[in-house]
Amino acid sequence: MQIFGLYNYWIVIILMMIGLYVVIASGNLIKKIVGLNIFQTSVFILYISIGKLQGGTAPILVEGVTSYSNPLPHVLILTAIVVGVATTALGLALAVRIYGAYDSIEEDEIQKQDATS
Amino acid sequence: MIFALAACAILLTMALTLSRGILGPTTYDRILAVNSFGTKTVLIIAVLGFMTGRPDFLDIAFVYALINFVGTIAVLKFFEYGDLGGARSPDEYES
Amino acid sequence: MRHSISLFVFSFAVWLLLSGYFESLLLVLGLASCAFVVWIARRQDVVDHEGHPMHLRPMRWILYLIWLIGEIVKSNIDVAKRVWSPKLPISPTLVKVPADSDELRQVIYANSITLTPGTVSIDLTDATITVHALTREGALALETGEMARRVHGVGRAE
Amino acid sequence: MIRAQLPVLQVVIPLLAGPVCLLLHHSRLSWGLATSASWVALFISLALLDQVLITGPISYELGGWAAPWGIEYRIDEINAFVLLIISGINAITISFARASIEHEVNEKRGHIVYTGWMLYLSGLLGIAITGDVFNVFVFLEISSLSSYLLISLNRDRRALTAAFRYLVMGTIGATFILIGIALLYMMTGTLNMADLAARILSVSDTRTVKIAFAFLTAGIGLKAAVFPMHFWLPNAYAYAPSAISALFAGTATKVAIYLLLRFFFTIYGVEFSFETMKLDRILLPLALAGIFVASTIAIFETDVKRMLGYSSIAQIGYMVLGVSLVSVTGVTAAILHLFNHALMKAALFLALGCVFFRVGSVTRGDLAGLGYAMPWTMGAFVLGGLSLVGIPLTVGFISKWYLIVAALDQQMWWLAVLVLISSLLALVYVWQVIEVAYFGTAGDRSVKIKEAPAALLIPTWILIIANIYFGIDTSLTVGVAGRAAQALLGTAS
Amino acid sequence: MQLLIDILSWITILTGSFFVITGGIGILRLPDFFTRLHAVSMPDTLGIGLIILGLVLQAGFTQTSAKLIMIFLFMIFTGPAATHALAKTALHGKLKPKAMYKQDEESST
Amino acid sequence: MLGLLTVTAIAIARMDQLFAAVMLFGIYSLLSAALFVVMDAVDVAFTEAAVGAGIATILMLGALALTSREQHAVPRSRHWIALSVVVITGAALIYGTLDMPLYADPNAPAHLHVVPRYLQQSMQEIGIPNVVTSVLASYRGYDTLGETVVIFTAAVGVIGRLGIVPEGVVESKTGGMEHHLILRITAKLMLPLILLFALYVQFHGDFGPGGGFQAGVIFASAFILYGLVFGMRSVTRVAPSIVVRTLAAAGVLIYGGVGVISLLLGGNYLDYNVLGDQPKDGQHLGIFLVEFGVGMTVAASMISLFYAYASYKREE
Repeated sequence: MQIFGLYNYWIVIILMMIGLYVVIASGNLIKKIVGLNIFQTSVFILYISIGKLQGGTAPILVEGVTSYSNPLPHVLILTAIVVGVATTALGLALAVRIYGAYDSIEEDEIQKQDATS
Repeated sequence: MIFALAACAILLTMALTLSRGILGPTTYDRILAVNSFGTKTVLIIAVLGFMTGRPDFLDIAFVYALINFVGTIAVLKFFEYGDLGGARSPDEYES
Repeated sequence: MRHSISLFVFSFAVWLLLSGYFESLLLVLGLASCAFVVWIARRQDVVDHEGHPMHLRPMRWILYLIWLIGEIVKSNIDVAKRVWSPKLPISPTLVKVPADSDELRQVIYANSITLTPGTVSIDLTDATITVHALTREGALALETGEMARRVHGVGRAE
Repeated sequence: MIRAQLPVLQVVIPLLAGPVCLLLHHSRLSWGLATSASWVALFISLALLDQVLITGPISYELGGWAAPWGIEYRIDEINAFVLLIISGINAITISFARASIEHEVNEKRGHIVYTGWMLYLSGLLGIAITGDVFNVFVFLEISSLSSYLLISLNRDRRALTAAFRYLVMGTIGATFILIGIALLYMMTGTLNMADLAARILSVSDTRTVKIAFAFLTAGIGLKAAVFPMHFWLPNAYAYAPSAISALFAGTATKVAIYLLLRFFFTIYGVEFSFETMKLDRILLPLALAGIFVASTIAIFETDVKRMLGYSSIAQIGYMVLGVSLVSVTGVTAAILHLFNHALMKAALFLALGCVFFRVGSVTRGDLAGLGYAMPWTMGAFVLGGLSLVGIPLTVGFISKWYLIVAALDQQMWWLAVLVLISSLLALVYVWQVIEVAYFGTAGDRSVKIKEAPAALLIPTWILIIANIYFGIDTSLTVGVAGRAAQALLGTAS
Repeated sequence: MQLLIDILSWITILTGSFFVITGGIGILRLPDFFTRLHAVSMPDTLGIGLIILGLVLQAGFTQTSAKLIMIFLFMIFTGPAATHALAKTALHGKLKPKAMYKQDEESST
Repeated sequence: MLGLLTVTAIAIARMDQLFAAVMLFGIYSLLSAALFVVMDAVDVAFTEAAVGAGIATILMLGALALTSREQHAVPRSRHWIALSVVVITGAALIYGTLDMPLYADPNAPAHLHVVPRYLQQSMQEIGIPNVVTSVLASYRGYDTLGETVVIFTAAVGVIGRLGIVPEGVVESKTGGMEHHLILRITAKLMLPLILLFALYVQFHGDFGPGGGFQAGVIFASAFILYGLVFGMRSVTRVAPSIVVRTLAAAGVLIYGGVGVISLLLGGNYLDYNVLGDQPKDGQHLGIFLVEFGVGMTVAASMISLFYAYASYKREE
């Protein structure tokens, strides 16, 4: 039972780590941003998992329901999603500009160009 | 019960669609897969709403349908013109 | 102007359906929203006979839809059979069918073709629709032009 | 009445000045607005510090909701002090900024710089002032996003890659913090710092809380550029526009260090951080390694801005070193160094900004002969450099002094020696610049270099004078830092 | 009466699910892009239609049903448009349907 | 569903074609949003659908369109570095889970402290059924102000980096897809509906999932659709970029201004109780205004993000 109760979290952790792997390993700037998004989305899932309550329903009050899931993580994640998309937008804009300046969005090529210039 | 069954069916289909999305082989196949996947998501949200006994959250399904449409158009635009706004003229389009 | 008023009424009906609350505040907000939507829609230039087709004849529409649903069910079953059958008996075929001159009717026609499984309209230029059919039979059925006739009946302008 | 509202005004004034700057759509006008907002913020932070010193910690309930339910602003000695550092450095650098930014950033984007600047300022102030961990995250992101923008606005294309790398690292750091907050919330059910500190005691031996600690430390450490998580910093500083480099050097990492202090001491408590987690045994070697490695790299760096960037990493090492000693004197030294380092680094970067304004480059070779061409600028640089090395009568000396005293208190005389040796390294890299500036041959410069305009020199010299003033009259800084350290360690009466 | 409605909705939902799965199988089995389009149109029409019909039967004459029907209409309008646009783009993107050479019986690629 | 997520994530990690990776990310986002519904987070699902699957994917496509589409293979050395970092962090996290309360355990501390008050008293204190909205806009309204500022910052940043649509000189030819008959007519039919839906979401955040943020995104998506189909010139005619930018700033100012007004009326910052005669009325009014500000900023910021990406031209 112990194992089963934590299983959910473990999968989420694996997802987060895949995202992190993509961020670190990938030399392509846009791929890095995609990785960041996966990483962040998985953290969101972690939060929402915290908020889930056995037998609870969505925290919109109606007559006759007494058990609601925890609304606080939802609020936090709403904010975090916005932060995520803001970072994505800015990061991609930078990537586009980098492509304009270097004609490449591969990290190794950019470093090469910086070294020679 | 019946909802759970339907949800399972949809999930299965999602898995099938996903594998098409991963396999490709052409990009159009992938777009098709994503579009179809979006449709399934709309359905599963609707069904899940009934399954959990709070069917009044259909607005979410609506948003999915909408985003699916807009997203697909964006992708197609990207493919046909190579960008989103049309800063470049569509070469040799009306052949 | 006619289109705008009709769009406004239509919007408000949709609002009521969506909202389900009949408090005065929300009704006022609803009216304001609808007015705002109409204003933007007019700015966007989408309020015309294409964007807001109010000249189609409702009875014909319903008859057409019923007929179309029948077609859809039939072809769904047909395609489903083919997909499940181990030999995958398909014979993809391309045909070009002529469409009406009216652009709105072209769209209805093309969409109806796409809605029917087994046939997908893949191009629409110069009032000619290129159709990709899963089977030869499907292509032939389309070429008889029954659907085109019915669409024509629906979309006749006043 | 207004006095009671000061805590929120501290953050909200720059926060709302940002959008207005964008609306003004005019470089000079928005600079004027931003500068006034900055000075107002400085006065508010002075008033707050004064109030805290008299009445003790202030709590302000946002939205009128009581603390763990609503968000609380909580100001005690330490963050009042940090607020003062941020708003002080900011007010001076933004006064410097107009001429420098006009010179370095595309004119059409002038108002965007100040919009970003104001948002950055409010983000930092928001982090420093808040008593709610999630609010920290939100304002951290405001400041980070605007700092990515500010760095990338430089014309140099390397600024883009520097900003991008900072963005990736910063986001990873922020996400780590987010994970840490999630785990803490999971175990305690609250986000308020004071409430967390109280509730964490009962669950402090769970593995989840320990891992949360690790993630928070790593995430904030990344933001603070604690060695070995410093890779983003030198380029980010080097390729930002000059005024912005000075701003960052004086503020960005300071806030992150403050956050570390907050988490180590206020939320987790000394016992957990240093006895259960044995944090000092990790921090001490890291700090030393950071000081020596970064100083050594700085010696070999020819781009003076990058050199100062590496120097910052070394200086952050001193702060961490102070923290890792876990004594009132040690923490006092760390907090003092927050203030002092902000003063000297900002001054140095401003002096470099003057150089860049006239010369257009800050590689070491290009500084040749500037000691005579730009006497005031280089004079400022020399004094700032001496402060960096830690010569008596400068602020740099004061913080090193306390650090050495703290080390000796714990019978770690070898540590004191190491600190002295590291100062020699600093002397080497500062001397290299001075040598070139005063004794190097000017080469074949076609244009005669003039002294920088007064609009740039005055803010620079204000900082230099502050460097010396606070190096002589230490009553204010040491007094506040000491009280803050006592409060953090819980030894206050 | 309630039982009748239940049974009816069960049947519709099950049939709908069947079509949805068929679509999924089809999208995997069919040999090329253009034929796969047909597979997608099955769940897009009858699949959705039947499942939503079943749900409407469950919900009765309520606002929920109204919303369900609106979703259905929205998808019925946008679905073919998106499919058509996709096919058109593919055609212009020099993807040739195998159908040009009729009776091309390759197994799935 | 988690299994599907994992498969998708791995596929993204292995995919060298950037375009495919972005498409798969769209799927990933849709899936996680569906998961949020399962976990009762309807508001979050709403947002994730609109933002992750919608806006983020569109932005990624926009960036791809302006850069290259292929990715270099990951060098072996980096692969190992990344793998070791990931394994260490992952192991640490899994170690950390061992003392966690079980999934959905009703006795977890998170459910026992702080939150009960929201669930039990928000109806009396604030008077709207959607607790998420209560917490978002009132109890933790200040965070939401921060959130609005974040998105505003991003918009400023992207405008600052990619430049702004030069008024009137957008593109040479049509730039849209108007000749695409079916799309044009479908878009014309749908646009008013989408706009109306956005406004509905805006004003019904008190009762159901939704609110200013979601509404803003949907509203923006209507303009994005319009821009995609009818071209940049048309969309900038309907909503000139200077207007959009002004609205983005104005939204933040509305939000902040509500706080300032409550200060002037003698309350704390963002204390809505003082806005009305009755605390509840004040809360209603405050939340309404604040959500309005959020919606405005978000919609305007998203539209200007789209403008920036769609009209960016490389400086030669």
